[in-house]
Amino acid sequence: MTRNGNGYVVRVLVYPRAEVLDPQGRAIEDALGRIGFDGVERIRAGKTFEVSLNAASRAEASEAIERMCRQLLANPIVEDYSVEWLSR
Amino acid sequence: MTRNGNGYVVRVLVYPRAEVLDPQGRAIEDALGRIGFDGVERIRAGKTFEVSLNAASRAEASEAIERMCRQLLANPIVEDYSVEWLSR
Amino acid sequence: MALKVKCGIVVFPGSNCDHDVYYVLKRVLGQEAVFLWHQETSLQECELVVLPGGFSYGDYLRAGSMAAHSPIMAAVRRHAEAGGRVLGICNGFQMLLEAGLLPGAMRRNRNLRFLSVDVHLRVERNDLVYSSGYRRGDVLCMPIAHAEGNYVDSDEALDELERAGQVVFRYVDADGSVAAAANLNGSKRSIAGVCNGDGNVLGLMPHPERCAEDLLGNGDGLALLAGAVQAGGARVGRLAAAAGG
Amino acid sequence: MDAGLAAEHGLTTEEYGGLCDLLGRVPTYTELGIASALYSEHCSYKSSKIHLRRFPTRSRRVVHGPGENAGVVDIGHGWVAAFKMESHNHPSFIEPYQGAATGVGGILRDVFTMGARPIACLDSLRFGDIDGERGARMRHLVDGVVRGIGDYGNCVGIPTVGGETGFHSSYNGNILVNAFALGVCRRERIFTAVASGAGNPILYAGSRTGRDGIHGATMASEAFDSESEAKRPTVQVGDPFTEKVLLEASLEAMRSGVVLGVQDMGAAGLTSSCFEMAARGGAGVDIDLDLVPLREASLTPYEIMLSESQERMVFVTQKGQEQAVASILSRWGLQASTIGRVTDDGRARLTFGGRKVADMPVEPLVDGAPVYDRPAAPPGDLVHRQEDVEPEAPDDPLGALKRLLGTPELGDKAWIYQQYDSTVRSNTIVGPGADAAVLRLKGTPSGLALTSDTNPSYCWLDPRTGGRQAVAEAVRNLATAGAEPVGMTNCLNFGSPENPEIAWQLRECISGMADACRAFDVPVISGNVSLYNETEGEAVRPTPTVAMVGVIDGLMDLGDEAEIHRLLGCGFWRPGDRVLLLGNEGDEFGGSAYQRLLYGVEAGRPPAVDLRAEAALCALLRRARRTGWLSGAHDLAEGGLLVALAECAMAWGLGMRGHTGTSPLSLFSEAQGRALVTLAPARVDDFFATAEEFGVPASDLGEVGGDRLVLGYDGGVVDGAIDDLRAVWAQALPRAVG
Ligand SMILES: Nc1ncnc2c1ncn2[C@@H]1O[C@H](COP(=O)(O)OP(=O)(O)O)[C@@H](O)[C@H]1O
Ligand SMILES: [Mg+2]
Repeated sequence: MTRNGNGYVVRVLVYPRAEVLDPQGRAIEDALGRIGFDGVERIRAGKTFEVSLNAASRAEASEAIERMCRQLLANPIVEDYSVEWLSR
Repeated sequence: MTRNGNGYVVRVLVYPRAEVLDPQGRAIEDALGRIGFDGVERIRAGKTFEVSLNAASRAEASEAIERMCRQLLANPIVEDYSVEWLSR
Repeated sequence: MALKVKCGIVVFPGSNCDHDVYYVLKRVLGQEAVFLWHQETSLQECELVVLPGGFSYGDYLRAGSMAAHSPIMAAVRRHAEAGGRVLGICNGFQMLLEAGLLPGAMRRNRNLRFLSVDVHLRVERNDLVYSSGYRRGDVLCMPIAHAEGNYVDSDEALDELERAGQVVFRYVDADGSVAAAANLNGSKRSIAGVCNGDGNVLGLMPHPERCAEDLLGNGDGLALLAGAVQAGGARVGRLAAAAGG
Repeated sequence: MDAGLAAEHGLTTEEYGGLCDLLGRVPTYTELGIASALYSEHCSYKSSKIHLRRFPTRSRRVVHGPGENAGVVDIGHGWVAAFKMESHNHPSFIEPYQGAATGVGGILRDVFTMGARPIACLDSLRFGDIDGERGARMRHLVDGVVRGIGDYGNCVGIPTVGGETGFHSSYNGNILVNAFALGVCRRERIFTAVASGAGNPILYAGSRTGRDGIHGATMASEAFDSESEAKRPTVQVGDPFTEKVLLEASLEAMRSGVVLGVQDMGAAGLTSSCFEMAARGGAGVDIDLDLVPLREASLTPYEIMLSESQERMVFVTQKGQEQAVASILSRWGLQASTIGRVTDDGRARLTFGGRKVADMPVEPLVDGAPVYDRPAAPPGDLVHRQEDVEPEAPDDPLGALKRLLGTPELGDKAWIYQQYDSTVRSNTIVGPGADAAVLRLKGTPSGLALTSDTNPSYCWLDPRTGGRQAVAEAVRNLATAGAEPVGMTNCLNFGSPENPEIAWQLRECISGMADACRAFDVPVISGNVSLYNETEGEAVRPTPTVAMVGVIDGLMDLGDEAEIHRLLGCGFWRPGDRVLLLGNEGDEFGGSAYQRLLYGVEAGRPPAVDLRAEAALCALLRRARRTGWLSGAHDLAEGGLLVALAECAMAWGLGMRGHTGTSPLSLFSEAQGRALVTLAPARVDDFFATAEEFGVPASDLGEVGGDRLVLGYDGGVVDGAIDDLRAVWAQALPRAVG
């Protein structure tokens, strides 16, 4: 990382909200059943983003991540997101 | 969980392989740049699955998860996957 | 000759129905039509702004999500708030949702596949400029072509939407009845198109611009676009009739 | 550097020796890579060139024949159409979604590099067995290919308006994915991929270069074997969004007047684009590989030259105009980098890290690739293959019809084409599901008709007849829409030409196609050859896919504007219309759907193709269209008369009642040169008179109406409810792909 500040790597997980039907998860459950995986109880299918970013501090990085999740990465009407720190 | 055996919850993360083009990641990087997030160095965009399954043992669950990743959840030709245990 | 209405069609990188709308507005309806570039901040005094279909920025995140942040969207928002007409078709509808100019969100189609077929729509209210060329209850045929047209919102929000009469088009069968089999993408309450509270912003998934000429075998969409450019004040006004009807 | 390494690159000892002679020294590693790509079957056509020369390539309409990125024909009113078809068979077998997607991307670039705006795509697909347990992998391939084609074309916004889909066990190890694209532009705006003017800059635009598909061209020139896995290059991932902006930016740049030549990077990437562009201009190029935008810093010059990363283009501009092009590109979010200059000494000089890594003569490498006249011999079992097997007469023709309609081969293809946007660009009058797709051409009174056809079983039984049939069927399909054929492209999918039987198939198929092209006066303006479609010695059925384009001059002459889309389709829609059968009857069952799909018999001689009779039929169809007599027309193809009638009935859910004097077996004959037409009763007499004038036999089968298909024949009657037929037909494919 060349800029000023520190590099952080953050994982964002975006899943359909619990009350919203998850057609993709259902489809995968069905497909797994068809090919013989009978122990599967439930699948939730979501998106993940690994974000590498530069920020002056972890607090600032955290604030930026929250904003980008709300503004772009997740749609609050249908999705929930969570953030995990992969570095520092 | 009603069946015999134990319940496990596993998270599968699927990302484009490093050497493969990731148009989605690039597009999101650009979009974040356009809306003013200038600290973002890189985004990898992937899929995630939260799998709840029943198995006689963790070893068996693990084996089933590996198989389902290879057969259905990930496309080994263009994607890498990793598995994280959320329960037990 | 009637006064021409100036129409602006916003071009985003990845828009691909921009020319189709332009053709109908300009050549079929004889209006003044211009393309507006997504990076502009002025609408060049257009009375009608159309957000066309396509795959803005490839729709690589959620359909319409990246375009919703384009510079021109601030101007579109102001235009809408001032009562100006804004029509979002397909990807344009998705952008209006992502930008919060219309309520709700889209998920992937129920069968997780792109769907390119003709569907039937029922006109739920005809007191908007856009639907004034139809009668309430009319059953129209229009093509859809999308992978994310599965409209959703919370039950309370949907109740409110219905109560306020903001559902303008619903997917129905050929007889005009709501039926699961006719709701191909799986939209909540078979919703195909909604408007804002004032009725000046309309979004719909089907493509009226692809069925606005007899030569293409279907003219059902023409009245919608003709309505959108119909003369008269830009402000539509909140219409109580819808709630009553 | 030695001959062993050359062999690993697919060069023969002679080819390697020739290369050393040409350079006057041993090649560098980068040079070896470049030469092997240019000499590959895929780029050099070394095994097919000698046969391809048989195709007629000229007509008064042809503006550019084979040799350009796409062929160009004049379609009237100041417009030209550029079109081409390409295979993406190998990549699609390895990774169906990306393989098929990038196939569409490649063919679109071939069209818009000509300055033409793409307005339509077709896809011709062949899969293996999809039924049962063993079909799981094939179903996965079908799903991936269809999604890949759809997602790419849909995103770029080019409608897929037709195509074909076939199934046969010979494709179990090698599926075929052939993509066609057509673009239009004003005649004076057509572009060619030429590098000219010493000192002019060469610009690179689009995606960065990665390790994708290195050796793609050589791989497409080899059969699959157990080692293919290990040699697998990084899979090319399509980025349709970049394609779309590249398309818009390129067309804008070409219109701006500062661009001299444009070429996309297709097979063999930067190598073929630079060499071919230079060769066309009789020029040379100096390229600094350090200036090529890379995805990973560690790429070697060899890799940079051979990468097949998608969505990349090179532009040659006027000196000093780099900035003008760059600013157009940047408006669309694309970067342009000047990577070199045109020279006038006919050599390609590449430097990397300040060192020269290649210095080769352009012309001899591009045009001087070896040409082989490979030994050809008919297959040893040909006589046996062509022995007629007496077909069994059906005890229940309706049952046989239903079984045929219920096969994926003859079933409804809507499951596929509903995943493709077929109406974007608002030109589609007749979309997928008819004999030919029909588009209006905005700003003119004309329409364009498109079709893609081939019958691999016929070609396997008798490649020459099969080749003739493919062309004849395409012309016939266009004629049902009233369109005059103006040009043809093709994709020749065969096994290894090093096998004399395959070389023979190739030669014979081409001869048959060329004969037919001459008979119908249709020039071949572009095409593609895909050889080595075989696995463990098992070759695909010879599959010469023909895609043909026709012009309908005066759409409005055909009938009432609001009815044109129905008139041009191939269904019954107006009760009371008469249904006429045109063409000679005859019992022909070799390679027929009836024998293959119901009895597992693929034997005998394919139906004879009488080119004169076909031409007369097509001329009659066009004439009848133009006079506005016809309310519909449908050619008889796979499955024969009864299947064709059922298709007409299912189209709008309107049946017919009629009679034919033939035997029940004849209902399934695939005798060629036949079509159904419908017309108002008042037109029938005129039509019969005209048919006689054209020398085309015609008979009145009956009347359109009702919700059943009722057809009496010698000894009985077929009487089926359309709803029942439709249920079987519509479910055939969804059920099979499950
Ligand atoms: N892969 C495909 N993509 C688009 N359209 C297809 C595809 N396969 C078949 N179709 C359409 O389905 C219809 C039936 O195909 P086919 O039986 O091959 O037609 P024909 O025998 O008239 O050439 C045609 O209209 C064709 O365009
Ligand atoms: Mg046909």
